[in-house]
Amino acid sequence: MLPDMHDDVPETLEDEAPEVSHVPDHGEAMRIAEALLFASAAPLSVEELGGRLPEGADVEKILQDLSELYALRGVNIVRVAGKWTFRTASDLSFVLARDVVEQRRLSRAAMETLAIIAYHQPVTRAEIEEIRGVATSKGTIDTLLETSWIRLRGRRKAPGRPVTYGTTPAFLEHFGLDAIEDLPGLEELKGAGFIEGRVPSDFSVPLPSDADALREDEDPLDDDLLQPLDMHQTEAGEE
Amino acid sequence: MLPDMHDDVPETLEDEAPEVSHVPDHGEAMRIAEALLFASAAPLSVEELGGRLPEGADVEKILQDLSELYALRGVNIVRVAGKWTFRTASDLSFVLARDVVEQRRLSRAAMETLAIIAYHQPVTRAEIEEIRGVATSKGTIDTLLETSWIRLRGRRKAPGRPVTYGTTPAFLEHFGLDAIEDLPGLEELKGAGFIEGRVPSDFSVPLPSDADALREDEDPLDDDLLQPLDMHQTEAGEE
Amino acid sequence: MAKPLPFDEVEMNERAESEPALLVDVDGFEGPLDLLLELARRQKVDLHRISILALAEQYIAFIEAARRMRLELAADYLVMAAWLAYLKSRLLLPEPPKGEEPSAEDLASALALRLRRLEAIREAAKKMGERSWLGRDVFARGAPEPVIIHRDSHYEASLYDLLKAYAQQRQIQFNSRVSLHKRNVWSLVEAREALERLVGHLSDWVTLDTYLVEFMVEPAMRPTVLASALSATLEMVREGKLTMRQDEAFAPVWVKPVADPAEAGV
Repeated sequence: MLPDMHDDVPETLEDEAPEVSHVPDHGEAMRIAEALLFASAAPLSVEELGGRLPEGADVEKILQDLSELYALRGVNIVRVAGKWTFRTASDLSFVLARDVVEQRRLSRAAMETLAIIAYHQPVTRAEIEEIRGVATSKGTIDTLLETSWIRLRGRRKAPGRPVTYGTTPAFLEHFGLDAIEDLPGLEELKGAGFIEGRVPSDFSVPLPSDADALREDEDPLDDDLLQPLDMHQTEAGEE
Repeated sequence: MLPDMHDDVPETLEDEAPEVSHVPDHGEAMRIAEALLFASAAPLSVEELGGRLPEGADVEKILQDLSELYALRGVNIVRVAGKWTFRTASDLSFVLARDVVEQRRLSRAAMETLAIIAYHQPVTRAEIEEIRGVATSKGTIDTLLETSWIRLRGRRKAPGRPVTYGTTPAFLEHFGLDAIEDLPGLEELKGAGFIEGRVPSDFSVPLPSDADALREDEDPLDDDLLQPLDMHQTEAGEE
Repeated sequence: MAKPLPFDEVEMNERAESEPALLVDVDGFEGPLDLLLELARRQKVDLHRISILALAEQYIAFIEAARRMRLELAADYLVMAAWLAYLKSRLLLPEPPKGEEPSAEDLASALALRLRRLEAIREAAKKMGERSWLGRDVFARGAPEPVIIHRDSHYEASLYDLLKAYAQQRQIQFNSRVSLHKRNVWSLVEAREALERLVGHLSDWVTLDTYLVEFMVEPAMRPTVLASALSATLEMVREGKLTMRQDEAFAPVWVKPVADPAEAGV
C-alpha cells in the first residue's frame, strides 16, 4: 500500500553506472531536490528547482515522485502558491501545537461592566454606560464575551432595538453561585462592607435574572447579530 | 541494498490494528517524530521528543529507525550536541553551497586556536600561546567568541587567575559533533600523550571537557568579566 | 604544505637571489615554533626521530640569512634563535655531571615534543576544518515551522472582585448624585442671613418650622434646611439675639427674638 521510499531510485550508491546514460540519475536528482526543498527558507518553484538540479532532470517527475514518497510520512511535499515546499503532514498539526493556558485578569472596566451586567441583566450597553458614567469600549464587551460569562440575550423593545446582555451558566460556575439570585443584595453588600457610608434612599440594587426566557420588553436576537462587528456598529448607532 | 522506507513501520494507514496492542503505534510515532524533527528550528533531545510522542513510545527505537530510513536520502537524521535533528546530506553540499550567505572564513590562527580550545579545554590563553608558540591576538579570541563556539568558562586557580576557555553546544552543532569526545583525531592525540599533559609544560590537562561544571582547578568567573574588554585587559596584565 | 619551501630558499640563498620569496615566507609563519615545524618537515623524517641539532642549525641559518637581507624579524624569532644556539652548544659539548639543570638531551626532546604537539593540533584543526560545517556543507531546515501556541485565555476573577467592582461603581454613582445635591444644601451662612432677616419681623414665639417653610419647597431640602436653620438659631441664641424652647423631645422648636439682649436665655 505504501509507496516504497526507493521506487524509481536507481541504486546510485553502488558502484554501477546508471543504466540510461542520457538521463541524469533520477534518484540522485530526487535527493538533491529533497535537500534543496528542505534547506530553502521559502517554497521553490519548478524553475528554481530546475536551475539547481542536474542538467536534463525531469523536475515535474521528481516532484511527483517525491510527493508520493512523502505522502504518508510525517512531512509531506506540498505545492503552495505554485511553489513546492516541505510541510508537516496536516493530520499531525496537533504535534506542533502547544496549548498555553494564560491566566488573565479582567481589566477594571471589564470587571465593572461584568458586575453591572450581572446585577442589572437584561441590560443594554447604553444602560451600562449610564451606570458607569463612561462609554464602554467594544473591546470590553468582546473580552467579556470571550470569557463566556456573558451572552447576548435579545433586543430591547425600544427605539434602536439595542442588544440586551445577560450572564451565562458559566458565570455562575466561575463565581461559585448556585443561582444569579444568590448575588448579594444591598443589605448584604453593606453588611460585608462593600458599600460604606450613607446610601441615598432611592438607591437600590436590582434583583437580577438570567433566565433564558425573554422579558416582556425583550425581542429575540436577529440573525444579523451573528456578526459581532455589526452588532457593535448597530449599538453605536443607538447612542 | 537500500533500506526500505517502511521497514519496521506497521502499516498503520490500513485499517489493521497493530499487532502488539500495549505498544503505541510505532509507525505513527515515527511520523510524529519526523514531523517534530522536521519542523523544529533547533535539535531536539530524546526527552523533548519523548514528551511530545504518544505515551510509551520507544524514542530510541524510533530515532534509530528514522536514521536508517533517511540514511541515503537527501536529508539525514543526525545527532548533534546530544540532540537529534535533520540535516541535508553532507555529500550534497556542492548543490547547496551556492545558498551560503557569505560564510565567514576563519583565519588559520583562529582555526588553530579554536582547535586548541576544543581539544585542551578548559584552557587559558597562556596555554594556547604555549602550544602555538606565538602570542594570540585579542582579535582572534574575540572572533571566536563572536561565533559563539567558545565561551569563558571560569578562572584557573593559578597566579593571576587567568580566564579558562571552552567550547559551547553551538560548537558541537556547527561541526556536527554529538559530544566533545567525538572530536576528530582525539584518540591519536590521547595516544601521543598530548591531551593527558605529558607535555613539558606547567599545566596538565586530562581529556577535554565542555561540561558546565568547573574543574577542580577552576574558579567561577567574576562579575567583572561580563565586560569582555575588561577581561582582555586583565588577561593582558597576567602575561 | 603547498607552501613555498623556506628551508630550500635559505640554502638557495647562497647561490641565487630569492629575497622576494623569502620575505613572503617569513610573513607566512605563525611564530618561531611554526617555522621550526616547517624546517623539521624538511628533514622528511618522523618527528620522533628528528635531529634537533640539525634543526637548530637550520633555524639559525634561516635567521642569519634573513638578517643578512635586513628583514625585520619579530623578537620571538630572535629569542628562539638565541635559545637554539645555546641548545646547539650544549648538545655539542660533553655533558657535564648531573646538575640542577636539565640535560641538553632533555631540552632537545622537550622541543621535539612541543613540535609534535603543535603538529598534532594542526592536524586536528585541519580535520575539524574538513568536517561538514553547518551552513557551509550541511544545512538545517530553511523554513522551520513554528510551534503554534494556542493561547487559551483563562480569566481570573473572584466573586469578591466582582462585588467590589459593582459596589464601587454604584457608590461612585450615588456619591456623584450627592455632589449634585450640594447645590441644594442650605448653607449655614444662608440660614443665618435668612433668620436674621426674619427675626426683624417677629416679636413673639414662633415655631422654627414656620420660619423655614418657604425654604422647604422641595422635600429633599428639608433635612439640610432644618439642620442649618437649627445651627444658625443656636448660634444666634448664643449671641443673645434669639431665645428658643422645645416643650418635649421631637416637639417643634420655638424661637423668639430677644428685644433686650439681657433677657437672652433658654
